[in-house]
Amino acid sequence: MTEATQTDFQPNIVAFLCNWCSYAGADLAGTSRTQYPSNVRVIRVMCSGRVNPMFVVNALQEGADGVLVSGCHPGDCHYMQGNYYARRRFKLMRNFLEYLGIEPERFRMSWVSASEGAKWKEVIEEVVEGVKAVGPMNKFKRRQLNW
Amino acid sequence: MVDRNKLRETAKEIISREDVRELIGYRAGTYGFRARPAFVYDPGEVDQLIFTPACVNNLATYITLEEKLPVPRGQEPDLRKVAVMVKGCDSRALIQQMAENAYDRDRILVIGIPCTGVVDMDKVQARFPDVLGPGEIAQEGDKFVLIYDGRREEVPREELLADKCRRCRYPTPLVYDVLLDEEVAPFASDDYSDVEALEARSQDEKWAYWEEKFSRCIRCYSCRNVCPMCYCNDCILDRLRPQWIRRSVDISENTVFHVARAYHLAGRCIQCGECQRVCPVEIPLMELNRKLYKDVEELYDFEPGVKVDAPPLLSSYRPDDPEDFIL
Amino acid sequence: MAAKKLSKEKVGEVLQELSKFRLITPVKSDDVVIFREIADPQEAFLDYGNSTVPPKKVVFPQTETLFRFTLGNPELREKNVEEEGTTVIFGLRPCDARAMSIVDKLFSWDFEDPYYLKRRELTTLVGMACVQPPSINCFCTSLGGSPFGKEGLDVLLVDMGDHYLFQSLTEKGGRLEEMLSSYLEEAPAGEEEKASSMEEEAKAKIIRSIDPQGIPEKLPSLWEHPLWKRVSDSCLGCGICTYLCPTCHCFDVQDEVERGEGRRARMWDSCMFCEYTLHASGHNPRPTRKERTRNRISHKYSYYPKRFDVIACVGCGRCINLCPVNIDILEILEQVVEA
Amino acid sequence: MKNPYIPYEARILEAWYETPGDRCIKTFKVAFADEKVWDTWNHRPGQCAMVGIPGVGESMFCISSSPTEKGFLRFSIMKVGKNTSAIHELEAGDTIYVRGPLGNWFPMDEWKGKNIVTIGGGIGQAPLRPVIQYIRDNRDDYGELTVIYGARTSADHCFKDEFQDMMACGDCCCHLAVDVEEENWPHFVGFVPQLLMEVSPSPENTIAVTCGPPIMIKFVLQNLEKLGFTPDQIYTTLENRMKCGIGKCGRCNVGHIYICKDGPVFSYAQIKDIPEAFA
Repeated sequence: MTEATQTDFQPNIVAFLCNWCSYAGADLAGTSRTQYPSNVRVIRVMCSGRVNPMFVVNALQEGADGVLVSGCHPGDCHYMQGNYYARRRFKLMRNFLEYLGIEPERFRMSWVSASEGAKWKEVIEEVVEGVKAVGPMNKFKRRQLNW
Repeated sequence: MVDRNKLRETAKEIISREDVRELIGYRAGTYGFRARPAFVYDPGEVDQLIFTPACVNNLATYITLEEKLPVPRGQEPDLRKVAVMVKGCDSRALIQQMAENAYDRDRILVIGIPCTGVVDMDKVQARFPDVLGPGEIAQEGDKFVLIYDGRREEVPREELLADKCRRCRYPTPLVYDVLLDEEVAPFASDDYSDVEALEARSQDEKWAYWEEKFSRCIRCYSCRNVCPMCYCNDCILDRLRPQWIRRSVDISENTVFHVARAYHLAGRCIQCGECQRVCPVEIPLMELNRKLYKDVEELYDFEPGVKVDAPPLLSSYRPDDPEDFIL
Repeated sequence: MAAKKLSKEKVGEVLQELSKFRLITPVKSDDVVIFREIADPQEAFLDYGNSTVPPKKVVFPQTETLFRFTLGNPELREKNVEEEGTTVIFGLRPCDARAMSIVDKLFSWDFEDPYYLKRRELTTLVGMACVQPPSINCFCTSLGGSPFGKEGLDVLLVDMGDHYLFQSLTEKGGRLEEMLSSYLEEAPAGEEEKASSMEEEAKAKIIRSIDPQGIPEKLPSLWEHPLWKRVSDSCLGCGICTYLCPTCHCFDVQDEVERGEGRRARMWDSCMFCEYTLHASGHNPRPTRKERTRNRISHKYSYYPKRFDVIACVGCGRCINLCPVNIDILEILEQVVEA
Repeated sequence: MKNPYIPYEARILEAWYETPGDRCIKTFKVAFADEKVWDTWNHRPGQCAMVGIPGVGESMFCISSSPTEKGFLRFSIMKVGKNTSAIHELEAGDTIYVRGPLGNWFPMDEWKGKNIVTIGGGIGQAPLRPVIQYIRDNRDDYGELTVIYGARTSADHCFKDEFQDMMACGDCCCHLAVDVEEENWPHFVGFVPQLLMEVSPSPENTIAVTCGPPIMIKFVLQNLEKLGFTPDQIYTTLENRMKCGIGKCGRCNVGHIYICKDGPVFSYAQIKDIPEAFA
């Protein structure tokens, strides 16, 4: 990735936000007019435990350069253990994708509670920087090969 | 080694029982040194049963692979037991299936075979390409003895041994109703050297390695059909609404297929090695499964197929699970 | 056309010359032999038994676009096979070429399949006779084939030791011979007789065999015979024996859409899969693997001969070599003959 | 030579629901967008066509309009799977794609001068409707026309209005049935094979055509033989999963027969000794 293209590459990032904490946190960041990169497309889910690992893989296949799953801090989950399951599930998925050669920066997870608007801004900036550093996702993207 | 007459006597006694429907064992193959699964329904057929280092199949897969026809009105479903011969690694598949409530313990009758290691049939085929057979393989001391067309050939055990046996920690079945031989102590341990070697490579090298393998995949799904843990009756691969994985064969769909297959086995695969053995284009599928197996053991010190009452890995948690990767 | 001599040193140059077309040769990927398009002749790997995946995937690709469309726009854009250009498959075995001529009958019967037939027209087959010892499970001689078979091939190369005997067999082969004339020399006298004696030797080396006489007529009568349950008990229902069979031609048609662009594609399918005949109502006329095995064998050895009077099997032995549970088509046929 | 895989673009003129419920049946009146297609299109009763939407897929349906009804094609489609659900969402004016005509047809010319008995069950009436319509449009070429049709409930009856008008105009005798007793249901109550024995048409110079669920066909064939019908007087259609519709993809085979090429219309004599036909 030459220096010139690296800066003007705008990644698509898909974020699965849990409705009770992270979505509210992101909403708070918005209402308090926090400025942060606009590369993220948010999908609201009822809990981070609802996110199916195939969502992550399909998102990377359909053109996302990075995926973020964000949920409540351990202990705050509205459904008691949704985020615990998600933590175990996505730890394995992230290691496995790294093992296949997919840069770990492409798939991040975060705990953002409803009051952490500021933390949401930092999380987004770090995720966008990370994905910009590794460039566009082409490894197993659907590219209409020999259509 | 298991004495053949004792094996057949035990089998005859089991299949003659009222409450046993069929017995799944091994019999000689049709060419070279191969062995293959045998389905015995009545005592007269036990004389084909054998157990030699050529018996590589994991017979536990047939219990969940059975396609049950709808029972016509007025008839009772046949609930008699299924007897199955299992080696050490195969028995862990039974345990994991029962841990996931695929069936109850009293549905099966387990004939345990302490195993001293099976051969890698590709290596045998490469070394004896034009032997029509039927050829027999036996193990004597640390040598494999191959008998065919009246000739007897000895080969050091290391040269023909299957890779999974080089790291076998459970040679003696962990669940059995009948044990056909004395127990065999674990003779190897697993240092995950092949997985670590690949982990150490750079991202692009890893992707180039897997891209070459996955581009060969023809999606014949034999790795799914042979696996004792792949028994969902509505597999993700066959769903249409939504269609997670498309049927077209290219690097994108093949990669997602292999990610989905391996990930569905996280904390469930018991390393019987069948998927890699049956793959016609020789994709190293065990290297995928063993990466997840190693992570699961290191991160959550969980080992599938050892305890029947162990809670499934991904529907249990501990408060102090590692979260170093979480922002 | 008189046979020519092609010395082995010149094979590299011939491949270089042919690589201006779409040149497909056997290639070693890890230790699996597959057919792949090559740019530089060094990649070609010619001393092999037979490939794992047959060269049928060149003329009948595993996934093939029928037409493309854009959502919202009613126009359908047909895929033009000519874009792929002239193709040369170099180094395939006579049984695979014979399999293509068998499958041609189906694709040109009644409705002509434009994609397959156009691609077949654009493809020239340069085969290599089997001089090396056959695999145990080869039985091409039982079905009218031969290690030096010419059926379906455009050019046959016979390895005479330090050179190949270059025999062009068809009009396409003749055109190829003219194009490569600068690399070919006159064949020494008596080479063709030597080749035919080598053919007899090769035929004698084939170990397994079956007498297919009477099988097509007998199979329908064995519909309820218990042999089908016995042979298919251990079947896993995977797709190996059909995907790797050079005469299997069944396919599925599915649509794919990506961000507004779509295509209708056909892809290989296997009669051994449960979904192959599963009705939307849930009813399945072939509910278990017993019916599917019976149908697979009956299709090749009874239905196809009834419609095209040729057995849809060339005895390449792949389904025997690669079946995970060693289900053996020769054993099944022997039981059919004895039944 | 036209590429047999490319469908024709068509427009839906009219679409209405025949039956309610989650497995509802919807009928579509469809006309080709390009008029010239009509010149080369000459389908006969019993033939099928692949109907589909690019991006979803296509499936095989019998053309339930007779060739005598010019200017449109009719398809009655039950909602059971991915393709049919997507088609059911279409309304008048939407685009749909049709490919065909495919398969063989009822030999209407051979049946000239004979009495015709049609026995339909549920959606099985769709392939029989063109036969009835063709006979009613060439009424004097044929003898007596008896229509026997049954379904689970009266609401599940297809072509309700056409049956009313057929009963009124009297050029054929209709017998309707429902499986279970219903209030103000004037006609027969019971299964179609029982109704057939009630009506008991004489096999003299008569052709019987039956379509419906496999279980009904099994008993109808038994009863027809009891009434004295010989196998070559009985016609039926077989159904199987189809993808190409032109005899290439190999999946619709019943024994050595391809349903999409050698069928879907068969005389009972042709398929009597093929066990897979009734699997």
